Amino acid sequence: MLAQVTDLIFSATEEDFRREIRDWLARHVPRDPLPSMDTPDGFRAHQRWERQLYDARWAVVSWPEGYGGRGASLVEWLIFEEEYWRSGAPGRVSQNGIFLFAPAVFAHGTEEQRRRILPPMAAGDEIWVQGWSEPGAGSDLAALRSRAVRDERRGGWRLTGQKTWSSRGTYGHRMFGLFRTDARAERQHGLTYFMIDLAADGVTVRPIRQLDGEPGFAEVFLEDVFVPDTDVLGEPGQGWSVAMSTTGDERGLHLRSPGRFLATADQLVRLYGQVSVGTAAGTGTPDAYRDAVVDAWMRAEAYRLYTFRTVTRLGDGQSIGPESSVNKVFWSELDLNLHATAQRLLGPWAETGGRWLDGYLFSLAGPIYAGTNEIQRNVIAERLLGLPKEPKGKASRGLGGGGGAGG
Amino acid sequence: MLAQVTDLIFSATEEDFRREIRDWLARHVPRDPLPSMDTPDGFRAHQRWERQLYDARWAVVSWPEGYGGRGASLVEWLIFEEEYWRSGAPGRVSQNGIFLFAPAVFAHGTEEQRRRILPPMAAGDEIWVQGWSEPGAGSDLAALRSRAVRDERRGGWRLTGQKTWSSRGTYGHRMFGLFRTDARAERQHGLTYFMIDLAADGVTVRPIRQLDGEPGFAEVFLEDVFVPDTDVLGEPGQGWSVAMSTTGDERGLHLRSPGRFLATADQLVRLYGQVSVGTAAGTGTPDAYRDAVVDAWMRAEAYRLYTFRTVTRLGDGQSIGPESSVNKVFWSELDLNLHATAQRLLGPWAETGGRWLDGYLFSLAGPIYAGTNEIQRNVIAERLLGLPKEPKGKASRGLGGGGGAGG
Amino acid sequence: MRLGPTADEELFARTVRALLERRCTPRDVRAGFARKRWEELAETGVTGLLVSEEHGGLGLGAGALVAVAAAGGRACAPEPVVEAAVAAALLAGVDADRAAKWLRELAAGTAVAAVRLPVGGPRTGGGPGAVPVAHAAYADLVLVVDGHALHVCPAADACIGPVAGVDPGRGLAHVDISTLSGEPPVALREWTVTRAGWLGAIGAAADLLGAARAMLELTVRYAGQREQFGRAIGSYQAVKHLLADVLIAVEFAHPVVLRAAYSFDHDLPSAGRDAAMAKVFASDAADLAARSCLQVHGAIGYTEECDLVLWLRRVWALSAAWGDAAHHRAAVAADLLGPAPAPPCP
Amino acid sequence: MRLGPTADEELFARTVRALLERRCTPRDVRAGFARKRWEELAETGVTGLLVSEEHGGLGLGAGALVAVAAAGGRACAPEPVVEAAVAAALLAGVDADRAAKWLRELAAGTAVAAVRLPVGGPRTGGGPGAVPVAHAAYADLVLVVDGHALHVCPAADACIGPVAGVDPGRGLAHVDISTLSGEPPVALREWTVTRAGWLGAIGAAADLLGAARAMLELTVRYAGQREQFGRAIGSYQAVKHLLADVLIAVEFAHPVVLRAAYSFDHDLPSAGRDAAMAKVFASDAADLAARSCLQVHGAIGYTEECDLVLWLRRVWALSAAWGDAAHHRAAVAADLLGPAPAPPCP
Repeated sequence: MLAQVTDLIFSATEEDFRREIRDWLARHVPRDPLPSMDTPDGFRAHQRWERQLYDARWAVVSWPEGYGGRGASLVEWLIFEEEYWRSGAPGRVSQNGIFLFAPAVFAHGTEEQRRRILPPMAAGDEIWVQGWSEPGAGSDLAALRSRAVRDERRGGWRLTGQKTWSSRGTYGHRMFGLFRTDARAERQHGLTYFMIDLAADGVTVRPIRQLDGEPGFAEVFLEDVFVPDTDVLGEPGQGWSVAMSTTGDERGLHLRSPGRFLATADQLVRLYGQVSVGTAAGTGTPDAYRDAVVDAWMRAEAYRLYTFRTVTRLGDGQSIGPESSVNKVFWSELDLNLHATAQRLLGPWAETGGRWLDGYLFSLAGPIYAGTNEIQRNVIAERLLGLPKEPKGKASRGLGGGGGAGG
Repeated sequence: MLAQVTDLIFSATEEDFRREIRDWLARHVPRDPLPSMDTPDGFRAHQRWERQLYDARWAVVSWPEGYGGRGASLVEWLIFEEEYWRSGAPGRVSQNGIFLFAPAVFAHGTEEQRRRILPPMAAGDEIWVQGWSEPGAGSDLAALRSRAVRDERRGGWRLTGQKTWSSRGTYGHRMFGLFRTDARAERQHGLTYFMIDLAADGVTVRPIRQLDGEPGFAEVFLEDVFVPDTDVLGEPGQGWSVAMSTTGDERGLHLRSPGRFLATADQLVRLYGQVSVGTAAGTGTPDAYRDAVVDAWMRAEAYRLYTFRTVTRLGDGQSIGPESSVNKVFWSELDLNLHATAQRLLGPWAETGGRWLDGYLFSLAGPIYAGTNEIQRNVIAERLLGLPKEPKGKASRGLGGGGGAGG
Repeated sequence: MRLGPTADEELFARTVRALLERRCTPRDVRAGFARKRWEELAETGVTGLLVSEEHGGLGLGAGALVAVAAAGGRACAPEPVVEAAVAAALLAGVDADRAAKWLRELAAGTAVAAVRLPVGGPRTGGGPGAVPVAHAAYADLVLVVDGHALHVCPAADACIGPVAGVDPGRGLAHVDISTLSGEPPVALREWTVTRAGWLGAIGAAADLLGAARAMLELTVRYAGQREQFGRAIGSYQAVKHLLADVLIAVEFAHPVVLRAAYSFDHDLPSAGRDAAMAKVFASDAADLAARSCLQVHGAIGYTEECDLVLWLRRVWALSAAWGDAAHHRAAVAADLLGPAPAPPCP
Repeated sequence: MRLGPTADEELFARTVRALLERRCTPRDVRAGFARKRWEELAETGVTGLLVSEEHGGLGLGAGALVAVAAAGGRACAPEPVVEAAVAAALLAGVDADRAAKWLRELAAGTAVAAVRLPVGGPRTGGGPGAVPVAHAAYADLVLVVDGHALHVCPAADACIGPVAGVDPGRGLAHVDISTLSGEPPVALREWTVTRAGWLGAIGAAADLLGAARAMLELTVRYAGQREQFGRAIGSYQAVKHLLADVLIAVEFAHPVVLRAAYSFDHDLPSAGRDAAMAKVFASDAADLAARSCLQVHGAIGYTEECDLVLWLRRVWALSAAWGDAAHHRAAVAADLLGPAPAPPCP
């Protein structure tokens, strides 16, 4: 009478896909980790790795074939991610481009722009940098003040202002971001979405050293920088809605696939195995970490299942709106939880560095960037639960700091 | 060169005091627990116990001798409380009177009022009920609307309105509370502090059944109830400042002595001992509760030490202001934590009732009454840390619900 | 790959929800178990969900139970829907006429079953004797599993003594099988007992999530209306964030419960671990919901008069029943990390 | 009964605080350990706090260390004040001229000591070899305790290799005692080693609370200035409650640390448990402070340019050093509840 609730079995095609990527990764993933992508050498090494992925058509599996992808389904993309991170492959130096910016190019770009922009992005030849936050506009992105004035003669715009928390800004090539093109408009009105060559006249990049000591992000100063009309994405004045499709993606399914957390959770379980050997042979200290490890692992599993549920809903024709805030809070706390648990397991060794410490420092940014978790909880309460806004419309959202310090 | 930081040793006098109360309790505490004080029989049994305490001058040790106390120091009071709760003695049916109301009578009452009111309160002959909250005024106490109009002819006031969450209201004798005597004044202005005989004409008491099924609090309806001038505490119109001395005490040191939590913590450790016997002999389930038990116990210890620190500061001539909010949040979460841990230890037995379940249900009210913990955190942030208020002055405090469901 | 209810499932769940919305209002919940409602549930097929079609049931699995139990939790229905499914699973392992009789009665709604399994029970304390059995106070049949022995106890023959509990709707009772005359117990395979425990955990998990959603809805409504300091308390960030965290917990627990049902119905090797995970997430989410919703309600939530109390009591009882979060977390840990380490033996 | 600093104590702490406010600004902290500052600290008596008066020290105890270490944590001073105290406690157990020489040098501020105790170490992992020693990179003397043997290693003789760590101010280094020629190790009483560990835990606890208060102050200031959505972020309830919880944690940890010092100085039977409790509360409070203060700062807190980062790094390192919260919680549990239960031995 009733059909099955669920079918967690992957199809034969999907299993073939999994085998293919797994085999390829087994043969190509560098044995030794690459240096940090926020060092000059590491940046180039990561670019070369992206090129390798691209040449084998693994760089952007979910993109159409014409742009270097495989037209993979969402499920296949999840499989790709699971295998990619499980294999210990390098982080994606191109991620701000391919995950944050490309969706907007697909949705709002002209065919000429797509042809020109997407393949070099996917190949890692051009690394894109986001230009959202400004010193006075972090979580409150609509408060941004960088502006662009029309240059009719040259057929373009002249941009002036300052962007900050631009990940990969130190070594990257091009930046996407919002600028105010209508000086009389306020907040989210009168903004335009631009692409900027960071080598252009008038651009100054000031690296910002992060917690880990590397310049993972930068401030970008623009002084009368010319941008031609061909590098405007969407209609002038419509930048906010173009950008929202991007941030929706940033907070949602794409940037944070479960694969990454599943791989970390498995590594945590392995770490626990190494550590508990010491415990059993040692002084008989009670195993205070057992619950913490199993909880972190279960949360990674739950995130995977939640993603399966989301993919199913998308397949049923539903769309994802403010639900992406639920997602963002969960994965960012999960990531922090996984790494904090590892740090606790490492005890006095934790401070001596290595990839767990690097991961921990990175995970601390999760509840801050792409909209702080405080703001996400406001969105959940107001838009999903329907709780009333705070009295002043303008003041309806919470904690500031700088959003936009993306990966 | 330097004197000692601390001296945690009690003096010989204090040790004598401890021995005296311990001996008395050992001889007098009823072997079987009394029935709930929110049942008619239990109420009377608790009154009789208070009489016994009073006759032996243990009811109100910190009061002056002339009113039935022993003029005990703060340290002696702490010792009394430790011994009292450790002995398993009954809960205090008179607590809203002796802890919440009496401090205001000492501070603002006339000598006639003190002589008339305090001894029968301490003896348990007259049980006092608080009349703070109203249906529209819980956390936001200043929103209260019950009013009193002048009756010059009879020399008093006529009170009309409704009070709610009045603990012991079902069986208690007299109520203290605030009423609006200046109809033109708003919020905390124009209020007067009254004492009301619950047997007077025009008073209707409607018991409210609580979670545990017993009428632990009541609604009190007043319809043109006469109260003579002799039952006004402090000056008419000054009720707010009179009441604040009371709520300061409620949230502060007096109501929640560490003794109560220390006794519960020790019981929790004993419960763990019983339960872990089953575990060790049983299926080898990992001991997930060990950390929870030791954490709860340590928090009770920390509360004791924090109280010692407070007493030391008071002895050094400092006063306690918004610090009492730190106290309130800590003890209410500690109490909940102690009982929730016990419930977890009891597992499938937890639902079958008994004193741990009763204690758990009671502890759930801790973060709500006497000012919700959300409001306390606002106070801590604004008054101790100096963070800015919310833009609208009126809206500077948080979560509502009904405050005032005291003990 | 798909994880979610099918159209048929949705339809069934909607039917049960609609029935309970009509026939199981808060006033009805306060009145406790109702045989009339049990019969109406039987008409929709709920009481025979896992009874084979041969015996008049629907012959479905844990997936269907999840949909129905969530509706029961949402309505706070006192009727033992999960117990009926577990009873069917136990009786299906019994090769005897009396099993067939009870299966038919369960499906027809002419009998109510209560069940005691040795689940969640390494811990002792709380007094002597065994844990009371939920719903036994009004059951026609009590199934008591003792080791591998199944005692099939008609209420008429067993010594059943009602016991007070935090949730009056649970119909707790002590069942003394030592006084039982009548037929001897039936030997069950260990596998049958183990799977019955998983089924109970999955059903209880779904029930808890239904209850958590109901509490959240009630509380959002209250927070939108109740004013303090001149504005609705739901407009304060502290309240918003408390309730947002409840929604997050419930949303993430839901797919975990769906997956456990799938693994159970398909006999996957991970079925036991998945059932344990479901109960961990559902118990934790429901406990958080109970705690936060009471806090937002304030004193009113602490009274008999407020409907919230119905769900609070259900959750307090059910989050520990069928093994609490710690019990099931330990089961996942044993599977994932191996047995807990011990100090070296002397 | 009194629990709190005396007037003398307050005065001493104020002196050290004033010195560090002048000589240990965030810019100074960024420059790392400074021998000049060490000498200035020596003039106030800080470096010889636990050195006997006979050797030129103040002959004080854990109570004084608590006051001084808190000032060090508040200023984020890189100098090894706690290590100096622990070194004095270890060397006091050694009956030899070379101990006296080093004690005098410590008190005079002409020597800096680093210490490695077998504390907090049942867990392995994180790579081969022993944990690097904090402050060894610039110490004149490294004391390495191995079982009951104390290796007194002048930096000139030992093989010391600096190691990168999360907090550059900590001066981590590997110390290889296998290459050590010179004098043989000294046998210590177990009691001396045990007490040295307690003293380190208490000192680190006080330091962590000082650091937590400093972070809280920084963050309150930032939250009062930084505006988003047209108002200071510190006016939002979410921010207020995060920081209120930090204050609560710090306020309650403080008396626990004071008590531990008292128990230590008076050799109370509970001294070990009290020291463990102090480190549990202080590590947890400081970890919470680090987490919440970073969250309130947002991205700016994530950069080298923001002073917050100095304290974040100190706390990340120090909350795990001298035994982390879990290690000490287990110690309290063993004392309070007896040894952890184990499955029956075969």
